[in-house]
Amino acid sequence: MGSAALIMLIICGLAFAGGGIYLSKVLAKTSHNPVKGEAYECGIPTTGTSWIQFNVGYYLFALIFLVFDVELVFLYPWATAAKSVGVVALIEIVVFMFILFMGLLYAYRKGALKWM
Amino acid sequence: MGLGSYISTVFSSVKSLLSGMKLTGYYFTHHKEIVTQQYPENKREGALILPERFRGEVTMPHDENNEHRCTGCQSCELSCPNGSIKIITKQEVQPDGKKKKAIDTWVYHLDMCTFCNLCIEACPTQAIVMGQEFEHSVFDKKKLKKILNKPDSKLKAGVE
Amino acid sequence: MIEHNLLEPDMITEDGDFVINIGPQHPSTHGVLHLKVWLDGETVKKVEPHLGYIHRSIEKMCESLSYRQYIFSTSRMDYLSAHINNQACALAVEMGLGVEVPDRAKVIRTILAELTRLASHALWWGCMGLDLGAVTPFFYAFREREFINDIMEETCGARLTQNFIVPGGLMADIHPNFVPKTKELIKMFRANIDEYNQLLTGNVIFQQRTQNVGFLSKEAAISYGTSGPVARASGVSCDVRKHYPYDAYDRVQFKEILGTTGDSWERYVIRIDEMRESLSIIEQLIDNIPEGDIVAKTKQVIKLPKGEFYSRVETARGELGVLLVSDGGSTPYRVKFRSPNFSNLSALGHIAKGSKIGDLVAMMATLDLVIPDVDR
Amino acid sequence: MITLSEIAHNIHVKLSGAITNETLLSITEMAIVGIILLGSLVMLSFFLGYMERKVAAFMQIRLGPNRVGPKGSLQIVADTVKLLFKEGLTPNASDKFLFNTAPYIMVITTMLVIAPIAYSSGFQIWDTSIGVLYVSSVSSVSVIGILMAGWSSNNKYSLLGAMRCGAQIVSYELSIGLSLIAIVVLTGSLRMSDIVMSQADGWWIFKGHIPVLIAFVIFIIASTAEINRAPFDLAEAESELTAGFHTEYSGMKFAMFLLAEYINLFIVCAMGATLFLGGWMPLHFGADNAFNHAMDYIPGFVWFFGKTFFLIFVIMWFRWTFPRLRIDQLLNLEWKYLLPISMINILLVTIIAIFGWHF
Amino acid sequence: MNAEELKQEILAFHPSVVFDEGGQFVNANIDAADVLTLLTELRNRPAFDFDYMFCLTCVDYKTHFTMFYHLRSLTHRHEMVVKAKIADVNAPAVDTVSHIWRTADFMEREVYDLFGVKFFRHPDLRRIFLDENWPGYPLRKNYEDPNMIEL
Repeated sequence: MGSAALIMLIICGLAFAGGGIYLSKVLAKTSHNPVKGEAYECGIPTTGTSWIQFNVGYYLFALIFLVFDVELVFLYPWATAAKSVGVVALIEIVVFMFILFMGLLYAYRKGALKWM
Repeated sequence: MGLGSYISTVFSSVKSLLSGMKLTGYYFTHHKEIVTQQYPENKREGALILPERFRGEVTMPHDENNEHRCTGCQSCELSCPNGSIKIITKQEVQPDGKKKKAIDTWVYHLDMCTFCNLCIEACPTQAIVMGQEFEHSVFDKKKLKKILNKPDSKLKAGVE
Repeated sequence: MIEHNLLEPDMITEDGDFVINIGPQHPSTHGVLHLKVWLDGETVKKVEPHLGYIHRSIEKMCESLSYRQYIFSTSRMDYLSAHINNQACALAVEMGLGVEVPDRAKVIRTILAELTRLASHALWWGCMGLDLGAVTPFFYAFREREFINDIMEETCGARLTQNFIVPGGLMADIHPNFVPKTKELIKMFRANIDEYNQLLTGNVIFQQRTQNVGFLSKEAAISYGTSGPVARASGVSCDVRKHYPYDAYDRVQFKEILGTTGDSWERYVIRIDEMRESLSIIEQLIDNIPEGDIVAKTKQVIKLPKGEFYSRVETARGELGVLLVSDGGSTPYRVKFRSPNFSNLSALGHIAKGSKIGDLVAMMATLDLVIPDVDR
Repeated sequence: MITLSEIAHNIHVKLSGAITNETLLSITEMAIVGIILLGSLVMLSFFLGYMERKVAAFMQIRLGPNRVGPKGSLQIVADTVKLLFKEGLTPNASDKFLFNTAPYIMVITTMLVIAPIAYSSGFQIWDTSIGVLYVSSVSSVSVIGILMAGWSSNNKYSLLGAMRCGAQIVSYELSIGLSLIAIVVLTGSLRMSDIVMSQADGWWIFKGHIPVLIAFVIFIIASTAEINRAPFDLAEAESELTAGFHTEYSGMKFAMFLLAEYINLFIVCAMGATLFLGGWMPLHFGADNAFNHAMDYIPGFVWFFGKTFFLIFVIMWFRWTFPRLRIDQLLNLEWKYLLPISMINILLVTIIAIFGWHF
Repeated sequence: MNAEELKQEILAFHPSVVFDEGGQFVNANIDAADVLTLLTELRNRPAFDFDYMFCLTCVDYKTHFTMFYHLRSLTHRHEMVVKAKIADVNAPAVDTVSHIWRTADFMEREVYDLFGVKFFRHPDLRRIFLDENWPGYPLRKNYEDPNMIEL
């Protein structure tokens, strides 16, 4: 049932987006003009390409996220079992959260969370 | 940052956000405050009242005998900052045989007019007034060149 | 020799930098300002304004217009302070002629000028919200602005470019509805400034966005020749209405609001406070409009004596100066408009350095630029 | 009382009478579901578009669309038709493959997240046992679509927008995850229907004390950020980046982004309604009483959509009130406020859950 | 400082300055070659302290150009105008003051753009409004617009 539903949804999405875009292609009047293909930069021709080495600020967040997100995945199975396991689960999560929190604090102190 | 100030920051921030939402929420529920005017409809229904001084365009009133008050003195043409008025005059033979200057065409370039009211101020005979029309958009620019004196109109007697 | 070098050493810009053009067709430049911005990630390294997209050479045009006519071409400079621009031009001509404007005209001019300032500040407040991503303030601000425009329309005959001033006075007397409507406006506007504060000024996001960004020190504000709320936010006392009173400003009481830090927030707050001051000025004058003529007698063709005449007024954005150079003829020999926006804009490169791209937009909003006035 | 699950069941019975082949039957059913789903999604995004414009208008003391159709309700249809007739441009310098693929990714990921949402009792496309995890993982794929769109455009605004979006979405993912986990701890199941059933005697927001309330607030804030809506619309901040990551998109491709945005809005609100406000469960107070019986007469899907649209309205309310945050403040809010608070909040929720202190 | 004191003080260290009779402000006439030294003194001497330049412009008198510097002191609240005469009509040039008053940067660029007056040692002397290749300088009296259409 599950995989069939997913396949159905993917097909739905494909059909919808594809259909819409195709229909627009058929219906819309097209005209050719070299200016149309230019990138929009407020009416000024762009200087150079946009594909350049970019400030690392954005990526740092992605890296920290990766660490935290992996931890988050561990939390899901714990969460489902927490109620039945009882106090042990509480102790476990306190330890786990403490380590995570220290990690966050470390990142904060190191300035990784500071936007540059 | 102490824990106390941390918490108070959070609370005061939330409070300020909520007070803004209160205002938008008030307007969301109070529809009588709506200020939108329904433009073409309100004109049709007569709700769109323009003040009498509104400067829409230069017009030249003609009375029922098709007479206007323009003597062709060209004061307005001189006073116009943009040269949107051109007056073409002609010599007219009066009944007593004298020749007199009179207007042939009073050309008004609406596309150059800035509605500054200087021509009206300058006119010694009050021959032109500002009209209330404001829907001036046309598809052809040539239509914005208007001739204000009506065909075969005459100067009103007694206007000097 | 003291070098008044206020700029921190230029951040090094390299070939490989991320250069982005903000404007001329950009939602937040309010017209056709073109800023070339060098970016490092999100941080602005350098801003270079490119001007002239609506340069119309009004100064050259004025050389061929008579003294009556040239007043009206200036409505199109700072179109949000059209009435005040007209006032400045008329003052220069009156100064040259040595004409004394009747009291009634002076008071009405002043009231109209303050109404213009209110309308301009209201629009600025709306756009300020818009630039910071809050769309709703714009509509609230337009509610008041439209009301002022209605008053203007009734009396002057036009909503935006009023053209109500002639050398020596006014074109016509006020409309009978003018006084009651203005009183109504004062009441309504006072209440709505509280709404402004509730919606935007008190908002924590807004405060965070504007506080501690876009610093303009007092020295820099003076050196860059900024004026109006921009300079006053940095603590420069430069209100023309206070220091060189014209028309009826010498007979009203009002505060010149000065800031201290000169950041975006200060520039914002000062304009909000200025709205209240404008309301109080109008309140003082509206009941005391003297009776009398509305225009002093002048010749149909005005000729100014040879010389230079410099008049200045406080527009909504700062000091507007009109330098009339006359050679004795019926048209000005040379007209120079000292536009407040031009000088204020020149400071943008200084204050925007090192800020985020989002703050750049906020700074432009607090400078309250009107590009036609920059380009002229 | 007619319920949606009964209707679905009747269709199933009718179809099994007509088609005997098992595979064919399930394919036919899937096709029907797909068509209904597409139709309702389009209707939904139309409605949300209309709702947004009306809400905005009333908050801004104006009337909003009122020309096309009764009270302007067909305005959005007219706009779609207009977009349909617009030429879809592709910049010359762009990476054409990625540029054209991005709208598909956006739409497909959005479609996929729809699967486990429970609209009514027993009316669900896929009642998977990992429902919550599934939603939180699949919805994060949409960031790839945005990054693709922004990067491939070869436009500086788009690139900045996409990069901002990347940093923003991945950050807020954490808070969303943690606030979801708070509910999972209380119910002990990731399955959507279990979570709804666990709220039969009261919604979590009422019986979970303050920690759940905090989790709920964090969820609303973080999900507003997750779907790039104001005040967190930095990826498309129109006053800074003109249109951000979809600057170069036009016509139908642009419409796909718009559609995805609205459906995402629906999905996060549906999730919020399911987890915190009891999904399709009616409002119950205490044990057996008249009030509860009266509430039972309102069908489940009305409850579900009522709650969802209430949350949607709240998020729209945010948009039309607040100014936008700056990128560093946005990340500060997450890493300095939301994340630590929700981490501590998890501990509180655990204590409540383990000692059974909830109602 | 009132107008007379101002004149005396300036004459004390710069005897070549000629003052206009009457007028709204104190008008100091000086040759363009000496203007930088005068303006520097006006800015730096604490007695003058002209820290605010509120207007800088140029006028084309056909036989010569005149630079107008409108100065104000925010501390002493006095004002004056310095007029620098540029005799060379064909290649007008004057020293820049943009290092003294930052606002002069843009204003001088404007004058350069519209009058063609060159400013020595200006950090970034480019046209500000018009296109780099624009023929002529529009605010000069002898300028004729090649694109002018008589309406």
